[in-house]
Amino acid sequence: MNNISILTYIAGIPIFTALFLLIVPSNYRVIFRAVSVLAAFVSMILAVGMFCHFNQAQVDSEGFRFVQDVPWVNSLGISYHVGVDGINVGLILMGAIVAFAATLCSWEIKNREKEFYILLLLMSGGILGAFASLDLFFFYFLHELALVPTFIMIGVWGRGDRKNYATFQITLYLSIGALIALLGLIALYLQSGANTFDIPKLIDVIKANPLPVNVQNFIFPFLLFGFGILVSLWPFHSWAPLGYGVAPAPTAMLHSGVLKKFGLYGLIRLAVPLLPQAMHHWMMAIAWLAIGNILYNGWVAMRQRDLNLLIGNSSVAHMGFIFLGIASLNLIGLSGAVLIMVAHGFLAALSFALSGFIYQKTGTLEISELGGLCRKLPFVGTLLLMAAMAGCGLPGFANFVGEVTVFFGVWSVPALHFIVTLALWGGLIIGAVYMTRAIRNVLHGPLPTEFAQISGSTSLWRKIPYALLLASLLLFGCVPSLLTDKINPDAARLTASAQTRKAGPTLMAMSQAAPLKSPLGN
Amino acid sequence: MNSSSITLEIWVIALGMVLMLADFFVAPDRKRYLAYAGIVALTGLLLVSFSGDGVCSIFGVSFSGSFVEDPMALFFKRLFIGSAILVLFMAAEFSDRFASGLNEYYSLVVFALAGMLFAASANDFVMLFVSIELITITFYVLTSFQKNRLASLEAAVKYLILGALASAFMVFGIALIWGTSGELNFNSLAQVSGQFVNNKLFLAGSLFVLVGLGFKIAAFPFQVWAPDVYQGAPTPTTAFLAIGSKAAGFVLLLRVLFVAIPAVTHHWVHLLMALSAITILYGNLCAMPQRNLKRMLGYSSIAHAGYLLLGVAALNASGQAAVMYYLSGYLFTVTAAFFVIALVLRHVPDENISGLAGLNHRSPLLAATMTISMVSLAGIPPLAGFFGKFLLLKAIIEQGPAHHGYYLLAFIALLGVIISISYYFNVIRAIYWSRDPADLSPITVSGPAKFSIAICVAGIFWLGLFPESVLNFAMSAASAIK
Amino acid sequence: MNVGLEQFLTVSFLLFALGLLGVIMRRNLLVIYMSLELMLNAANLALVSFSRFNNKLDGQVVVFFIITVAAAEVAVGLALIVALFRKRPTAHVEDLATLKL
Amino acid sequence: MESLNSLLDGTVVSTCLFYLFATFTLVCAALVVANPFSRNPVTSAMFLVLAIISMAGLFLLLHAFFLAAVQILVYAGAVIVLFLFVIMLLEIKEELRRRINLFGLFAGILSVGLIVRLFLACLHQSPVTSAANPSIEGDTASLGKLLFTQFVLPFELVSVLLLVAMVGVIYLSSKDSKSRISASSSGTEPGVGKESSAVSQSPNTSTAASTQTKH
Repeated sequence: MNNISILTYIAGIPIFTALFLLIVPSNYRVIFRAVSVLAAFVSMILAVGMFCHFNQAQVDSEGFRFVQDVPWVNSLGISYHVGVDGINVGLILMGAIVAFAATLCSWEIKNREKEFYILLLLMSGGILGAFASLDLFFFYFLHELALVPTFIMIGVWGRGDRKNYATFQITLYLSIGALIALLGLIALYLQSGANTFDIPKLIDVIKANPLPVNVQNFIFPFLLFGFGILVSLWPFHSWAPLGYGVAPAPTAMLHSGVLKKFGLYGLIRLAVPLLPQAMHHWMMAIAWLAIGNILYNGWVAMRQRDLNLLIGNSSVAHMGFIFLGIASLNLIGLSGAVLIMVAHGFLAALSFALSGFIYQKTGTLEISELGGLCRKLPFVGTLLLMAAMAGCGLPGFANFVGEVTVFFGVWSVPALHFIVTLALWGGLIIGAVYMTRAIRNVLHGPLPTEFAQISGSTSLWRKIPYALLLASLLLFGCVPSLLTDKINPDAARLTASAQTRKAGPTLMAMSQAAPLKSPLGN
Repeated sequence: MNSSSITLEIWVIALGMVLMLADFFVAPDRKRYLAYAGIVALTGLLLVSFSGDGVCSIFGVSFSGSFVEDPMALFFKRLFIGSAILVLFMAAEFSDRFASGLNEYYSLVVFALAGMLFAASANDFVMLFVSIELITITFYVLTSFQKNRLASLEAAVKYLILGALASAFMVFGIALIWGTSGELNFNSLAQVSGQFVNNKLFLAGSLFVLVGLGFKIAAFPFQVWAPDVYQGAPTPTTAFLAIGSKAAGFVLLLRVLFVAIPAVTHHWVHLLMALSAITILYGNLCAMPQRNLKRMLGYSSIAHAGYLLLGVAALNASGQAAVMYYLSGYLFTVTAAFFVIALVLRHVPDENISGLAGLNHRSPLLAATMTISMVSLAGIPPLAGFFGKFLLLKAIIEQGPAHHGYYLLAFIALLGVIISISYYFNVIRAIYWSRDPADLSPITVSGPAKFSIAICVAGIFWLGLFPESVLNFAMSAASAIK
Repeated sequence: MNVGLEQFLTVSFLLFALGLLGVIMRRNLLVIYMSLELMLNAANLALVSFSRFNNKLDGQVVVFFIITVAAAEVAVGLALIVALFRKRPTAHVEDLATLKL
Repeated sequence: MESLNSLLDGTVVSTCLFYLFATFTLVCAALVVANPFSRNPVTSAMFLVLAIISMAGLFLLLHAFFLAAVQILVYAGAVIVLFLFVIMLLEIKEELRRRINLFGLFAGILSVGLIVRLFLACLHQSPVTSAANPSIEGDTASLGKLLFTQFVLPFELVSVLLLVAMVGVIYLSSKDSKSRISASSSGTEPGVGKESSAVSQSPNTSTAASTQTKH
């Protein structure tokens, strides 16, 4: 039990490499580039190995594998406790892959590279650790460790004239969100009376004696809005497109792809099992806010003139599907939510990486100023086309699997039928409109004369991150069972714990409507 | 028993006298080494205080109940000795900026330390008054020690007037408390204080004592002196003021509120909550536009007093433990910050934040230290400041079910944290990303300075990453005063 | 009519208030300092009268300490004011304006 | 002593004396704070002496003989003399008639009035308890006994405090040579005065220290 878990290596290698880089002089460019890439690579390989070896049959009594539990502060019940189950195993894999891709994409950074690599490694290590953590305190602590570098990276390496405003807004929003969530977490810890920050133990304690409904309803908004702000839940989303618009590509990839999923993961990991009745109580509200995300941000995305803002808004819109999946509170919906989280991680990272590449080549992301790039940059153009197709939810990509699963899950809740219809229209029609428009304007049409000199010939080395991300999207899109097999048992456990203590006849009906196996599993 | 219980204090006072008399035997140009002698002696005392059956581990009261030795006193005594050691390191670096009287400066630091040690053990109002006055009067002199600098003198005079006003209030409060209850000793007062919850004169007296202590910790509305004095005083004095004097205020506040008049404290809980909220907001909002680094830290220290008051207003043992933990983290953090200021802004006339420009080229060590200290002050993991704030918030929310105002208080504290991130980040930005630094000459950092900076940084990380031992100590200290 | 504790305390309160008024209103450092002495003396009077009417001697010991501490404080304070005056010949609080935002 | 006691306890006489001393104290205190005829600090200091002396009279009425003597010795004898000395030394003239800050004045009077009102209300609402027959005598012997038994620790601490005050005063009033600091500190004017290093002050301080701790 107490030998060091592979998860500790996955999260620890980037963090300790970052500390090591502190002592490397800043003119040894090759060294710290190589070391950072190597660290991210090792971390990714370990994550892949971990994913392959994850086996539902070998979990411990609480349903986790690769567990390590070291007491940290006994008097408060804080311990360093990591482990994976079906919910976070995919997220960690996705996080490690995106972190590696982001590190590779960092070649675009030309000034103060040492600081950039240090912050990037801290960010990747922190968020991987947060996903692996099974202790409330470390869960929060490591996320915060990953969050702060984001602000600095956007503030220092951001591009465009709105840099300062965007930095200010993103710092303010995300700090507020994180701190509100912290309040909720502390309240949860205190109300459980268990004197432990250990999540599995907390779940056990609360299963034995559930929190009173009014207490649940009091704590839940803290978690919903705290995490919601972190995930750019409508109407608290305005930081996201703006921030991603100015952020350097690696930061945007890592944040929108991985870090942003923390809030959703927190809701699934904590709110569903610990506050089930409040979850039911707030179900409609979450669903409507999710519709806000899908429709409002889809509409805003249609009107964007800047490619990065468009991607940012569409990424916010995708969050709506995940919220919808969580709100359904049944097995299919929840599995679908986790699937989209993984798929969207790859997709967002790929999109931002590509837009970063285009910016690097052309110096602008104004859609009206671009055009005909497919001829000059065939590789990137193709990838962008595929990313757009994935974003519209075309079959063959992991997003399609996730979105369809979520729709099935939500459809099984009668109260949400209307919302599903809305979401379906929004997701499909609006997405298709803005994506095709962007593709047409950026990749096709006449090539502006100033871009005549652009050469698309990049070394194989630089194509790796894009290829890797696209390959992952296609892999999980064609073989979703890789993920669903792992997710289903744990999602079932979560929904079961939420269903057993539901209140009201409508919810009873819902549980009967929910089949126990995902239709897509196998 | 009586005299043996104050062995530590006697040694500290003796050290102060030795440092003063050493003037005879030490050549003027070697006087700065006296600081190192003082550091060695104080380190010895600190180690003695840790030795199991040493001088400080006999708990109990002595001197007819006016002196108490308990875990809380011990906790604060170690804190004070630690801060004095770091301040002496800083003073040795700062010595070329004093016109004369180096050994007097060192010995006054040690005498102020003696006052703090007695304050940590004060168990009646006479000891409280005398020890707090010893600290305050010593600080008047320490503040004005750069007596050729107008700002230093002005700061001292402002401190003097407001300090004397605060002690007048406190003395009157003591008179009213003693007059109505007839008790000076905290323990005997605790037994009768329950009868006086409705006695208006007694309440007024307790309020006046709070005014006096509020001045020491720079809580709103008694905070007016803090920015001026922080800015004007010599940097080692500012550092000592920021941690030593504030901690002394808090140890007395904890003793008075929770040992002497617990019943009345419950009566004032709304007042404490309001004070804490306003102090946090005031300190943080005023710190934002500041250009002078020391003045900015002065306002931020007001804000930190507000955070610490959260732990007091929580009225529970975990709040008190959080206060102690936070103070120990604050010790390393704020000393590190002032150390960097003392070393870097040596030739910059107005000590502005812009003076830090290009620090990462001039001295990466100092740049990293300042960054770590600012990040810790802002309360970002994994440093000491984060865990301290976490404990304070936890203590506040623990009381939430009893009184919903605590949730509001927690919100305000969070708002303060968010505001504070902006101005701490400003400092970091000035260090790494300012446009065209005027001065890029490398800064050489002497060996002892490196050593003490290393202690501070190690302390910040240690308290952030391995809080267990200090937290346990703080908890046992907090349970001792119940 | 006999003179009791209330009368003495009233005198003490009024004295305290007068001192406070002086601190707030006057602008001369030395006069402010004198007003502060008045406030301390008000506390002394309260302590002595409580001591007399409650038959406890502790209060008078406290007064002894207050007087001693006040004397020390006055010495330091006046030395400070003199040092400041040497730098800038003014005893006005409003002239203490070096330390401003 | 006997005759003094009988004089103080005579009801009519003591009542008259109380009102006399109390009125005198308050009037003098008011003249310290706000003298309509003079804004000269010397006048304030002189009225402070009178207020202190009449307060010593109140102490006598309260049978605090030792404190009455200390009050006159320390305050009238030392503190006020120090004040006058400083005023003369600095040649502080009348307080300049500056524009009176009406708001400040109003706020000051209002807040002070509120505090007095609050106090009197407190006094009215919770009457103070006093022993049936006040019999305590504040004579030197009993005070001394208390001082050296129960309060011996603060007493010793006060000696440290006096030492600190002395060191501080000597340091602050010593004149420095124009030294290297002028370059490194802001707002520095060229140091005035001749060579008189602080080194020579130390013998004084140390002897003073030893006398203080012994005393």
